Amino acid sequence: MTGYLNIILRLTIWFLLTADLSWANIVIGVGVTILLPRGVTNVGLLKDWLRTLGEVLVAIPQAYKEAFEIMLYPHREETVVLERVKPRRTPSLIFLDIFLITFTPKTIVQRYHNQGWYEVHYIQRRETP
Amino acid sequence: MTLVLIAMIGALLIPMVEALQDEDIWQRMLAFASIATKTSVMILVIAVLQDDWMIGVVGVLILSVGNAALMLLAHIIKRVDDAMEG
Amino acid sequence: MADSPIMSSYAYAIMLLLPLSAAMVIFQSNPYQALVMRGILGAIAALIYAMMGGGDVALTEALVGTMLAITLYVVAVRSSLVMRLGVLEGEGAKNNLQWQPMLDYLRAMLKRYQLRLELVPYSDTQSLHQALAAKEVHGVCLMDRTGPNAEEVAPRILVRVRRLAEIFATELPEAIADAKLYRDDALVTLPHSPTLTEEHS
Amino acid sequence: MINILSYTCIILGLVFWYWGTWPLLGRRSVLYKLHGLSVADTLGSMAIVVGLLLRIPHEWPLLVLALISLAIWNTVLGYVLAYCVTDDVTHDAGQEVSHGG
Repeated sequence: MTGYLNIILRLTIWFLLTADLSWANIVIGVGVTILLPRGVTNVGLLKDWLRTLGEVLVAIPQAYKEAFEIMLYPHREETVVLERVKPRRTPSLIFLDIFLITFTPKTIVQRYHNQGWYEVHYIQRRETP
Repeated sequence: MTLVLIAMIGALLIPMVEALQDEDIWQRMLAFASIATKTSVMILVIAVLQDDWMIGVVGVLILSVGNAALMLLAHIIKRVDDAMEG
Repeated sequence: MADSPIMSSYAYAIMLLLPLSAAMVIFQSNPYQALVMRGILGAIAALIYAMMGGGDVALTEALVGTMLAITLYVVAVRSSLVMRLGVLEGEGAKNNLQWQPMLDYLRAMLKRYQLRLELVPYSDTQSLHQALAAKEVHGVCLMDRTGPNAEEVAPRILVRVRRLAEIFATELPEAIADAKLYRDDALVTLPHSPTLTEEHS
Repeated sequence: MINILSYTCIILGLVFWYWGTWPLLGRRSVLYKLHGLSVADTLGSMAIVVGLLLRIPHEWPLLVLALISLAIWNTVLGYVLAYCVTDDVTHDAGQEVSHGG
């Protein structure tokens, strides 16, 4: 599954970069994509993948919403919170999770513990009640 | 569009001043990261302004591969800091 | 390009940033800070080249001048600016009052010269001397017992690099450690280290 | 119409840039500044690129690539910088814990 995603990602970058759908360009792109080395990755669940990719799309407007929130109301408090990783996560899904958390402006993942915890750095308007 | 570019130069000055005044290396790394992104976006804006799409391709390429050195530098500085402190 | 509309006022404003960032690179004494500044300089240079219409130059500056150069420099700086000090492993060598203050003092002193201290443990005095002779380490630290009392030790540092010996001779107080220059050919006696012939006994 | 929309996006991006970069000059912690940079460099730059995309729709492949690389690189860079700045200290039991899910 991730192997296919890898190839699709590379092909997307190639076609977006060259913006050329001629026959020769397609052959070059597919050839380079297959020839480039790729690491061995675990197979994740298709359902988890689709849901996480959907969350990425949702995250973009949410990120803008949070940006407006912290612009309108100053957030001055900083806290560090430990969050549990959802079960059955492959490394690439964990990467996507970290990406999602860090993408929104109020939260940044500081560190990932191997026992299944994220260390998330929050900014807040005031002390936690 | 020229006004936009002038405003961007003003925004670029802020991390430059920060890199000048702050002695802490991590604050300077932040300024570097900010400058790297800002210059690439400015290259894109200039490409649209001049209607020269070759420059636009250069801007996209710099944007997509240019930050690798920054990450390597961050990791090595962290290792060296740890070694200095013992 | 000189009379084209792009060479208007803001172009000069951006170009002023280039000598500014170049001066920032030059006046850094810490090599890592200078590398960060080099990155800033590279980013601004790429912006100016692209603004002047030289897309290929800008791409080369960003990829080679910034990315590759910083990578190579960081590897070179990290592997060269280090002093490897051979020490004895085990409790006997480290379990005394002078060990930690001496290390702290050495680290602080070397940090002023942008050097970092790396400790290389060896099992006994024999292999320590062999490592110094084989140039595996830049210096060794020996713990000499001054008397039967176990608490009383006199740390003795032998370095094989002359510049390091000069730094140690001028900045390291005798109370912390006694520093000497070590030479392979023991026949050459240095004026300021009269005891080095004893090291081969 | 498209022009107005494009200018709105670019000006919004510029406002983000200034707002997020301004805390750099202050004396806050690196992580706090990183939140501001996340607003400025990721979201502001993305807004600017979207504004450019509205002006020249025929160059969409490259600009979409620019959007993707902006989002991914800046986010990963934020994580790497946050990782490198904080020390690896084990937190004590007094830390508040929330079970995300």
